[in-house]
This record gives sequence, structure tokens and C-alpha cells, in this order.
Amino acid sequence: MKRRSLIKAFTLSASIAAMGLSWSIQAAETIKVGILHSLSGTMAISETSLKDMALMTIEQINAKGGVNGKMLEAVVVDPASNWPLFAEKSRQLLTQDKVAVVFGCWTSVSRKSVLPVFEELNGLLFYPVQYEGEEMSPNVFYTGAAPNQQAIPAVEYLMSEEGGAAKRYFLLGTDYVYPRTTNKILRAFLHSKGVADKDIEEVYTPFGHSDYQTIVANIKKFSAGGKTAVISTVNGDSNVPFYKELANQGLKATDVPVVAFSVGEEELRGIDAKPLVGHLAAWNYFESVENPVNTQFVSDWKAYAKAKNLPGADKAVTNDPMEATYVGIHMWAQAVEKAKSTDVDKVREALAGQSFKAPSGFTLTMDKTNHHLHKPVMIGEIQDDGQFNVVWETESPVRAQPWSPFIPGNDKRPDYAVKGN
Amino acid sequence: MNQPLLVTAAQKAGPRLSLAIGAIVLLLLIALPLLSLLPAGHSLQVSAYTLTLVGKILCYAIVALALDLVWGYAGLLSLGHGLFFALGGYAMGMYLMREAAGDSLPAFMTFLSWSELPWYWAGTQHFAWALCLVVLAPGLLALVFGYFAFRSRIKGVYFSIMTQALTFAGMLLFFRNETGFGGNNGFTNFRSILGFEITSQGTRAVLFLLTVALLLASLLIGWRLARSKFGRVLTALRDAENRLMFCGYDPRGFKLFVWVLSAVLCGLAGALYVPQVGIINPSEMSPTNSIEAAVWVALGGRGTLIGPLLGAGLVNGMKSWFTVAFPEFWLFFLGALFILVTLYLPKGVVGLLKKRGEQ
Amino acid sequence: MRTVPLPVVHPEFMLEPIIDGAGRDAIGLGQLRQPGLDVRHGTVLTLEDISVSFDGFKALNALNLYIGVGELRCIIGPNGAGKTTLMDVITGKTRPSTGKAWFGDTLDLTRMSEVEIAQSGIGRKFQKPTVFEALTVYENLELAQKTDKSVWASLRARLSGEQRDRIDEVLGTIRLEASQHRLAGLLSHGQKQFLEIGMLLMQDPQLLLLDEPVAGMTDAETAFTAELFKSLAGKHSLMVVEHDMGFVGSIADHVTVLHQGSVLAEGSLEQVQADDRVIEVYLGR
Amino acid sequence: MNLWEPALPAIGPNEHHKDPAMLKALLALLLLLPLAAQAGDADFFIAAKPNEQASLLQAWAAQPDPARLALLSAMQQGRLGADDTRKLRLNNRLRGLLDNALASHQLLSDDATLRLAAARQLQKSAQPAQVAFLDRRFAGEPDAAVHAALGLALANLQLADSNPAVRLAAVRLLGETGDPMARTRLETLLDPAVETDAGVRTAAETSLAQVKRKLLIGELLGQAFSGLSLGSILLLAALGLAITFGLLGVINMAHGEMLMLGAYTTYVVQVLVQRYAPGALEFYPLLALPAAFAVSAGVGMLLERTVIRHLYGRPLETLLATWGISLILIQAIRLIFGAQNVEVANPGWLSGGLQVLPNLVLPYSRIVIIGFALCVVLLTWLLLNRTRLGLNVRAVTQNRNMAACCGVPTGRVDMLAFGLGSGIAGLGGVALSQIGNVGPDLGQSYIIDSFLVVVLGGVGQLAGSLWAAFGLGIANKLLEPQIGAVLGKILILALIILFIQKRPQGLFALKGRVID
Repeated sequence: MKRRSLIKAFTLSASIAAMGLSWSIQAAETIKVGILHSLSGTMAISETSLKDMALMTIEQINAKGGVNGKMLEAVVVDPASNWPLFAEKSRQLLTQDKVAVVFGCWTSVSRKSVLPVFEELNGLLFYPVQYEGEEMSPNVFYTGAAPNQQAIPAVEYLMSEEGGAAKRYFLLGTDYVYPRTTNKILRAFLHSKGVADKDIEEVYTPFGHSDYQTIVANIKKFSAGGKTAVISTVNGDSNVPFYKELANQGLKATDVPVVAFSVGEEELRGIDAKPLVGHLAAWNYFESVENPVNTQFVSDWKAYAKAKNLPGADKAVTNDPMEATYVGIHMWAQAVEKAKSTDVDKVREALAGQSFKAPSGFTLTMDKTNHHLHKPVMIGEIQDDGQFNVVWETESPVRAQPWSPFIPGNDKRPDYAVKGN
Repeated sequence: MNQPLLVTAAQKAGPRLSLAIGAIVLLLLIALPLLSLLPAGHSLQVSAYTLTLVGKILCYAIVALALDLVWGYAGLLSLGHGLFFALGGYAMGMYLMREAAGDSLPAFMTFLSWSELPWYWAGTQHFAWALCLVVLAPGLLALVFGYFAFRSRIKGVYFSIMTQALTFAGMLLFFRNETGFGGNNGFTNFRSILGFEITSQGTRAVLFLLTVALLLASLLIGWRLARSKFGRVLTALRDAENRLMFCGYDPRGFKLFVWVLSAVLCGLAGALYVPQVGIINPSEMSPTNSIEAAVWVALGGRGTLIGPLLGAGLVNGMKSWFTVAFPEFWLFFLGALFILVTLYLPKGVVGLLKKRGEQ
Repeated sequence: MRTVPLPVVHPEFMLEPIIDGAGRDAIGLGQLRQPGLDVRHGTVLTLEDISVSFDGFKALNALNLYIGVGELRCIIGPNGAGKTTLMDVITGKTRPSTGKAWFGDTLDLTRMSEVEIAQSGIGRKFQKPTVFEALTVYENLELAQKTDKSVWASLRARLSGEQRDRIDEVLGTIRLEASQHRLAGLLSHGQKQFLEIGMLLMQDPQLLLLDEPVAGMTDAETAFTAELFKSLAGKHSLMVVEHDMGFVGSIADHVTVLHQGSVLAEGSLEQVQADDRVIEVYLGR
Repeated sequence: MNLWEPALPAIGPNEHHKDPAMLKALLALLLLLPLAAQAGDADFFIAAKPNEQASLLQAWAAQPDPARLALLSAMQQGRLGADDTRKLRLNNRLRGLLDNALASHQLLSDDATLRLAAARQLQKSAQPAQVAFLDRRFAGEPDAAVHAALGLALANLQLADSNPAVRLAAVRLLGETGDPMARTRLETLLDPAVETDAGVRTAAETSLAQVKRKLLIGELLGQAFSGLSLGSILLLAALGLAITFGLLGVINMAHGEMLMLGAYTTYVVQVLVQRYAPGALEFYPLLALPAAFAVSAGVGMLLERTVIRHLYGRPLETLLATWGISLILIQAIRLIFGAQNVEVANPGWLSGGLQVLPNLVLPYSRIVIIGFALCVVLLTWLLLNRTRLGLNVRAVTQNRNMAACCGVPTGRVDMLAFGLGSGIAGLGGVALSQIGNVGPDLGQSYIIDSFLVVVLGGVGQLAGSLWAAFGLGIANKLLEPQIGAVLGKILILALIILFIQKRPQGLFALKGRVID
């Protein structure tokens, strides 16, 4: 009995080893590209689709003949939503696999955990998610939104007539750095617009908080004091119970609109959107925007999902971070073409001012100095089909302010990337 | 259950082979950091990646050993050792943050717009005090918790669940930004330790050697305990607590001693872990991690000294290889591994090796 | 009767009720000195008006019992008479709801923790032989040996010459020299019984409580045990609970009959066996 | 894509620039209104700019016209008419005005219930421009309830009336309601600058006191309810564990995954029903119950036969093995359904809530779940204490060998018992899918709480689990408003730890002689 099981075990490990080898044996002249997204653990819910998007983009680039005549080879690793593992994996990608660039990370903490590694080994990271700013590393390019490219316009919209002219603001977030920084900036901004502290309520919930009864009750109470809007930085998983509670307690968007910064098409797949019609989200891209580039982008993605029969391929959707990933990879490719090399310093040079016609319908440019994209800001209303109806958007892309002017001390910060800030 | 300590001790010390292997491994561990100092590109040069990876695993190995002292020997399965590990790590992290921040406040505090350090950060800029904290924080917590738990004879599953609740509470507490430990982000972006560049090969090598030293020390302690009457009392305690009491021994003291000792070892391991991996945050306290630690011990073989080390090495080695080789499927292998081991290797790998040896 | 191994209950899974008062000297890091026992009035154990009830059921009911110094007392009684509960009370495992329990003239057992009681000189042998199965016979005896049993002591403990001699001596008495390095878990039931008795000897207590010591022993072993106990009586006081009347007859000078938690009769075996209430209890109804 | 809005910074100010223009347009419309053929309204609206649309709606609200009802109700559905295919783009502001306009139109309907709903809506949204109209309706309203509701709606507006007597009446009337809005409205009146008449001010104070009392009651009831609700969820999560862990002594780390399986089964059932019997979609949760039970129980029994069977009496080994199992199950689900959450929609009868007081809504889903949890407990209790199987289970769990000697097929009993526990977990999963998200990690978030509930209640004690669950739930909800969710949870954990160390066998400990 024991013996047999052992033999099994050995054969198993043998086959594993074989597979492992077959992995590393690959085409000779390729450019290796690291993909660092959690495929297991709590963050898998958001990050897996980014991994797939990255793979699709790389496939497309290869189909067009690769970069500088070389094929791109994706090296996918699973940091398993474990922050130290992020650091370890990035070091491995850079030193063992010698990748030219890494596309990855979702949470701020994962980015902060890999940052020292990239700065030490002078690697290159493309970070595709909206985040709190307060960072500008020469080794990172931020293709997601900075607060001024998402949060502030959203609040301005809520203040406007169309937005319902909200007088009171309920800032609800999960207790981590992105919501706290964002809310800090928003509070300062609201003050500047003459909103008093008694009209601002700030509430944080722990990670994976799933019981929003009390909080929704508080929102109701608060909203009795005047036209109220909820600004939600609630993190991924907790959104479903939050919105379900909202709907069931009969809090409609017409009474109290909720504008969310981390709820996109992907998240809405997990919710019955009918009761949420009218609630808002602020992003730099929505699947519903109508322009040829996006139509192509969306259909490519749906086709890819079918072809690779990804789970839930039949209702595959695109969202903002996916677009950011897509844009990031293309920009990097363009930069490599321009620099005629994958050398990090040369590519960094080439990336400054690089521009790309994005699915959002705008031509996005990488800022010359601050490593962030100029992005348009769009505000979408949730529709019953889980898509967003864009009710407002900027005319042209907005330049990012990673160092928000609303946070004291930032005025002294340099507007160009320096290590370890 | 598993063998009495003397027997295992004999079995381990007995065969020359295992001694030889041990010696070789030790030599390798000492050689590794030295090789890492070689100029890059040298054929024998050990990459920083390998060094930090092995260093990390060694820290885990210490945790496994510490856990085995309480589980394998005293029969108390703790599902909360991650907490002690993390506390030690945080204590060291506080020092590193202060070192990085210089005279100004650590970054995350300025972002919370705090004007001065909370009281419990006092003195953390001194390495010595940080070291004391590394020992005191886990030690005291273990002392208080253990005192109450053992006083009311909580053991078995109840003890496990309570320790789990404890570490869970700790995690929630440290997630809060107001708690003053950087919330979800924890501590990261360290610069230097005692003035030495933390990313320099030299520092890495030293930290690695220290880890090896701590591992050896804890092995020695475990060995001494196993040999002493104390160890035999623990075994007796594990198997027939009542009898022991009617022999006139007070189990509480014995449990408490080994419990606190184990916690302190974890703390030290954590303190060495943080500068090597470069981040500490509350997820280290998540119950999952503690359960995994238990798995290392079970896999290696509880009630033995080498077992936990093997277990920690195997599981983590596989983990960091699987996660690259087949990112989507590694959890299957890991899960299957746990099941197979518990079903077919109740005494863990060591038990298996022994069987081989006896045949 | 208990020779079938109990259901596989993992030691780690055994849950025990807490005992109030266990709090005093909770850590026991400091050494508990064994006080010289004061037995001026010649009684080593004094139980007066002891009652214990589990959820209404009275296991012991206003029980009085006196055991003299050096006496060998046998307790008999039908099942459920409360024999084992009686031992639990004496060893502090169960707290009586009413009544006094004195060890010697000075020590109030109802106020002492199990450990304190054991250290003050009461040894107990369980109904089901319990030895440290993962340790060798030798180690079992070593642990039981009368010595400083604090944590620090056991960290530094080294066996002295006379301690070794003592262990060897006991090994001789319980006839286990041959298997002194075998694991206790591998011993036969009878051998375990002897080992446990041996451990009591190593403890060298004033009062030995023996719960069915000869269960599962061969006649020869039983006879030998009888001799052993007789030889112990005098130096120590013994309290033996036993069903085996033959064995009782062979050792006891004084017998107490328990029934429904209180003393039914007391006296020499003959007297007791003559007592018709006793006959009724055993044979009647 | 609509780019009608000028560049971002301009939003605030140029509303006001627009105003005069808008007013002109509005006046023009008002003149036109009677003449404008109803069919015209739709084209008129769609043609208008958003701001004009807004004023249009306000105008309609002030002067309802029965013929326009159809259009408005269609617009609320996002259409312009039954056969009209033009896309209607509304934003929240327009939706709000639309609701208001529709309500005032509905006041004209003959259906009293419809009028009542309308009046309720108007209490929230009525505009000063509607006073005249409301006055008329109020005077002519036959139905008492509607009359009262209209009175309140009117009162809200009359607070700004020029005549102190009217204001006084309004204030008195508002005192009767428990409406949170009324509170703020009255509070503003306390300020002499706002309310000049002293009599009205004092009246406002008394009314305010009344309102506050009503609100407080509502809040307390709300807290109690949410506590019960949380408790029922904990109970459903823990009940299965109370059997697999409590009775069989298996530290079933895969218990959470049994919940997860139940939830995913619900999802699958929903999809299937959608595809093959759309008519029955309303009742898919009922169909999901047996399915979930079967799936989880099946998986449970499979695991019991293949793995756990070998580990009885070694509880801590079961911990490791089941931990491995849970890893596998999670990743399997992830590969099949994807890492993202799947959509489980509440059917109509589970969505929305019951308006008990103006500030107290009890969501139907939660009410149902509380009832469901209690039913499950009852059934489990009956099963364990009133059936042969239950007897066997208890016998085996108390003394396996003895039971075996008595001819109880321990193997089968173990399997069934474990299946039962897992199945109940599956049922819990169905309930959880209705209030939370359904994703691979669903189970992980409940496992610790479940264990705490079982341990706190006392291993092997169903009643214990019941009390522990509701106790924890309510305690949690009482603490949360005071010290916040995080600290609340931490405090609870600390209390549990202290409690267990005082009563190691939980609330319902068995007394008796301990056998050695």
C-alpha cells in the first residue's frame, strides 16, 4: 500500500519535472516578458483577467511579427496574492528569467513590495491599475489613473446639476492605503468647494467585509440630512454584498447615488445589475464606448476568450485595467521599436512622450516626465445589462498628478521620477 | 503516535550516513553566502535570488521547528504561530522603518498626517531595543495567552481553534491603519540595517549566516530538550496528562515554558525574515499561513527534530517552483501532497526514511 | 472487564472539565515543598460527610471514612457504589459538594489542587492502567521518582547513583528488569499494572490508592501482588478498591463496603460477609 | 457617445448662466402645453437639451395631464412608448424629476393604492411649484389614507408658507411622522433666522422631539434585526460543521468549500432554469435547495469514503488532509467557473424589503434566511434525535467500538453523517448566495467564524451552536455602531477567547465523571 503510493508519488514528480523542463525550453531568439498577476488567492478574482489580456496582446504583437523582428515570450508566474511572494517572483523574473519588462500587480501593497526589487535591479514594471498616487519611480510606468484622473472629476460631476447636485458626501472605503489617500484628497477637495466637515462622513470596513447592514443604515440616516452621494472605494469582493444590501434596503440611485472607483464591468458580472441602475462609476475606459478601436478591441477579446475557452467566455467583458494593460504593452513595444533595444534605460527614454490610439477613443500619451499616462475621465451609469452608459467625459486626456496638490508637502516633490520616494 | 524522544534521538544520531548528510548540508549552507559574494558572471556565483529564497525557507524551517516543539513534543497544535513570527518581524520592521525614515516619520504615518510617533514606537530607532522587542513582543503575548489557556486545561482542538482566533484577531488589528503599523501595506522599502545597505550582497550574506546560526541554535535547544528529563515529561504530558499530575508534576509550567520558548524562536525567525524578503504586513498573520506551518511539520514528521526542517524545505521549495512551472495547477499538487502525506505517511518523510533505513 | 482498549480517543482530543481552585500557584515553576505530614491522631485520611452529585445523581452521599497510619484498607461494593468517585475526591479530581477531607491532621484535600495532593504524598493507580506508553519502562519509573518536580529541576536533572539504584530495586520488585528498555506501550496488561504500581513505589507516598490493581492479572501475579501489598502495609497506608473477593480476603485486615455512595458496613472480611444488609446488596433484590 | 457637456471645470457656474434662457423656454412650453398634442410630448422631450428636459419634467409635474401618464410610465421603463424604439438617455437628476412628475400624474388615477404610492413619493420629492396642484388633490381626495399621506406631502411644502398659521399646522402634522426627512426639516425651523414666528418654533421643538423618539425606536429595531440576520447566517454557515466537527470530530477545513459548492450549485441551477424553464425563474432558489444539498452531500460522502475514513481518531491529521482538499476544491472551481464572482440574482420575492417604519426596511431576503436557518436547525434536530439514523450517529460518535459491537454499521453511519453535515453546509451556501458574492473564496471567509460558533456553543451541541450563532451575531451588531466593524470583531474574538478559557467545553458542557 504505502510502497505503491510512493511509486505513484515518484512518477508524479517525475512527470512534473518533465513539464517544468518543457516550459523552459522555448524558441531561441525571443524577448522574454514577465507577467506578475495573482492566479490564486484573494486577488485572483481581479488579476486573472489581466493575465489573459496580457497574453492576448502579446499574441497579437507576435502575429504582427513581434518586436524588432523578435517574438515576445510570456513568462507567467503566480504570486498567489502573497505580497512577499510578489517580491520574490519579481526578483526571479528579473534575475533568473532575465525578462525585459514585467507587466503586473494590482494592489498597492504588491506594488510597494516589488518596488525595491525593481529599483535595485533596474527592472521595468508596467502597473495597470488606478491607484492613490504618492509615488513616481523611474522603474515603473503607471498606466492606471492617478486620483486627479478619476476621483476628483467624479466628485465634480456629483456636485453638478446633472449629477444631482449633492450637498453631503459619504466616503465609504475598505481600510487600506488607496481608499484612505483618495478620501484624504477628496476631503481636501470638498473643503476647497466649501463643503463643511459635518457634511462629510468617512467610514472604513475591514477586508472581505460582507455584512453591510449597519453601514447602509448609517448611509440612510446620513442622507436624511440633505442630498447625499456615496463615494465608494470599497475593494473588489465586498462590493457585491454592499450593492445587494443597498438594493434590498430600497436605497435607489435617484435618492442616493453611489459612485465607485473600483467597480467595473468585471465586478458587475458578479451582481444582478437591475437594482443598481443609475449608480455610477468613474474610469478612463468603459466597454460601452463607441469607436472603431474599441469595437475591434472588444471583439478581439471575446474571440480570444472563446478560443482559449476561458471560464465564463460567453459573457467575457473588458474593463479599464484590461485596457490599461493593453495600452501599456503596446506602448512598451513601440518604445522598444524606437529604441531598437530592450535595454531598460533606452526604453525609458523612448517611452517618454510615446503615444497610442487607445480603445477609450482617445490617443493616450505617456507623459514626458512623470511616468503616468494622460487619460480621459469618463463617468458611467450602471445599466441593467451590467454595462455602463457614459453620462459625462472630459474633452481631452488629463495629465496625471501623482503628487496630489491636496496633500500637504507634495508641492515640494519633484515632477520627475526619482528612486525611493 | 510517534516515537519517544530518546528513540528518535538515537535513530537520528545513530546512522553515520545521516550525520554525514547533515554535515554536508551545513557546509553548503555556509558556502552559499560566500559564493554569493563572488563577482557577477562568475560560474560559481550564487544569485541574490537563490540566497534570499533559501534564506526565507530557512526562516520558515525555524518556525516549523518551533511549532514542532509544542505540537510534536507537547501535543499542543498551535494554529497561531504566524502571529509570533509576524510580531518578531514587525519589531524588526519598526527599526528598519526608522532607519529608512531617518529623523522624519515613517512614510505611512505622514500619509495618515500624524505629527509624532505613537508611544509604542519609542526607542525603536535603537537596534538593541528593537532586538528586545523581537523577543519580548511574542514572548509576553505567548506567556499571557498560555497562562490562561493552560490554567484552564484547554488543549486539543480547542487550543488550536483559540490560537487561530488569536492570530485572526491580530491580523484584523494590524490591518487597521490607525493601529500604527502601516495597515495593509505593512512595512516595506527598507534602506539599511545598522548603516549597512540592505540590498548589498555583503549584508545579505551576513543575514543569511545569522539565519543559519539561529537554525543551528534552535536545533541544539530542541536536541537538548529532547534529551533532558524535561523532554520526557513533555512526552508523558502529551500521552497521559492525568497520570503525570498524579505523579506530582504540574503540567502547566512545562507547557508554558515550551510554549513561550517556541513563540520566541518564531519571533527571532521573523526578525531575520523581514530584512531578507524586504516586507512585513498583516497577511503574515492570516490563519492560512499558520496552518501551512503545521503542514510543514506534519509533512516532515512531527516529534522529530529534522522532520520539520525537511517539511518546510520541501513544501516551500515546491511552492516557489510550482508557481512558475504551472501557475494554474500548483494548488492541486500542494493539496494532493497534504492528503497523500496524512494518509500514507502518518510519520512524515522522516518516518519514511527511517523505514527505508530499517529495511 | 476493561481489557478491551477504549475507543481510539486521541490524547490531544480528550477534553477535560476545569477544576476550580486550580488557579492557585497556577504556574508551579517554583518547587512545591512536600510538607512533613502530621499524623498525631494516627489517622492518615479523614473523610467526613462527603457528598458528590452529578446533575442530581448522588455519587457519594454523606460518606464518612477514616484510614489509619500504615493500615491496608479494602473498599468493596457493587458497581456504581461510588468507589472511583471516592478516589477522585481524595485525589482532588472531583470536588465534593459538601464535607471535609483531611490528609493527616493538617492538609485539607478539598482546598488543594491535584498536583499539590500528589506532591503531599498521595499516590493513585487508575482503574485502567495508565503509563506513559511512548516512554520506556525505565523512563516511566524515572519520571515517577520522588524528587524536585519543577520545570527548572527537570531541565537540569541528572540521575544520581542512589536514584539509579532505587529504580533498579523497584524494577526488581515489579519483575521488569528484563524489559526495562522496552516501550511501556508494548507491555502486556498485567505488566502495565505492575509498572504503574512500580511508579507508585517510586513516588513513595504516605497513602496509596489502588483501583482494581489485579484486574487482568494471572493468579500467580495476583498472589505476588498480594504479598507486595502486605509488605508495603505498615510503611505506607493503602486503600485498595477491588471486586476480586479472593484477593481481598488474602490481603485485607479491614474492609469497608460502599453502597449508593455511603458506607454500608465496616469491619473484618468475615464480619462484613456475615452482615445481611451486605448480602442483600450483593445477592438480594 | 454624448459630448453635450462643456469642458470639466465649467460645470458648476454655467448652469446659472443658462437659467434665464431656460426660464424663457419653460414659459414658452407652459403656454404651449395645453395645445401640444400628447404624441408631441415624446418628440418634444427627446429633442430637448437635458436642462430643458429637466424644466419640462418640472412643468409636467406642476400641471399633470392624465393623457401624459402613459408616456411618463413608459419613460420610467427607459422607453418613450410601447412601440417607440428611440433610445432614451436619462441621468439621475432626470430620473428623480421623472419619478416626481409620474407621481403627480398618478394622483389623478382612480386606483387608491396607486394614489397612495404616489403620495408617498411626493412626500420625498414634491417641489414648491406643485403646491397648488397638491392642494386641489388634497381637498378632493376621498380615500382617508391617501388623504393623510397627501397631507404630509403638503405639509413639507407648507413649512415655507408665508402664513404662520399654515406653517404651525404643518409643523404639528410633521410631528406625527417618523420620517427622517421631517427631522432635518424641523431642525432648520429652530433657527430664528429661518423661522420668525416663536409659536411655530416651539411647536417645531415638540414635534422634533416626537420625531426623534420614533426614529430611535426604528434604529434600535434595525440593529436588533441585523443582529438576528447576521446570527442566522453564522448559524447556517456553522450548522454543517456542528455535525462534521462537533459529532464526528473531524476538523473539516473543507467545510467552507461545502458552502461554496452549495452557492455554485445555486448559480448553475439558476443558469439552467434561465435556459430551459424561464417561467420558473422566480422559484429557482427552491429548486436549488435540493440540488445544493445533493451536490455537497455527495462530495462530502465521497471525501469521507476516500480520505477522512482513514483518519478517525486523529483529528489534527484530518485538519491537514481537509485543508489540502479545500485547496483543491477552490482551484478546481476557479478553473471551471473562473476566478471572478458569478452572478446570482435575487428573484423578485427575495429582493426589496418590507417598510416597517419610515426609517426601518427589513430586506425580504434576510427575513427569509432567518426563517430558513431556524427550519434547518429544527430538521437537523429531528433527524438526529427522532430517527434511527440519528440514534446510530450519536451511538457511533460516542463510542465507535461499542456501537460496532451492537451491530451498527459504523462505516455507513460515518459516511451518512458526514454527508448530512456537508449537505447542510450546501443548504447554507444557497442562503449565502442570496446576500453575498459567489466566488471561489466564498468558503474561506466563513470557516473561522463557523469554528468559533461550534466551539463556543459546545462541541456536539446543536442548541449550543444556535445560541452561540445568534449571540455572536447580535453582539457584533451592537458593537459595530459604537466602535466600528474592525474593532468590534477583534473585541468579539477576544471575548470568545476569554470565555472559552473559562468554559473550555463551551456554553453547553456535559457534566459527569471523566473516564480514564
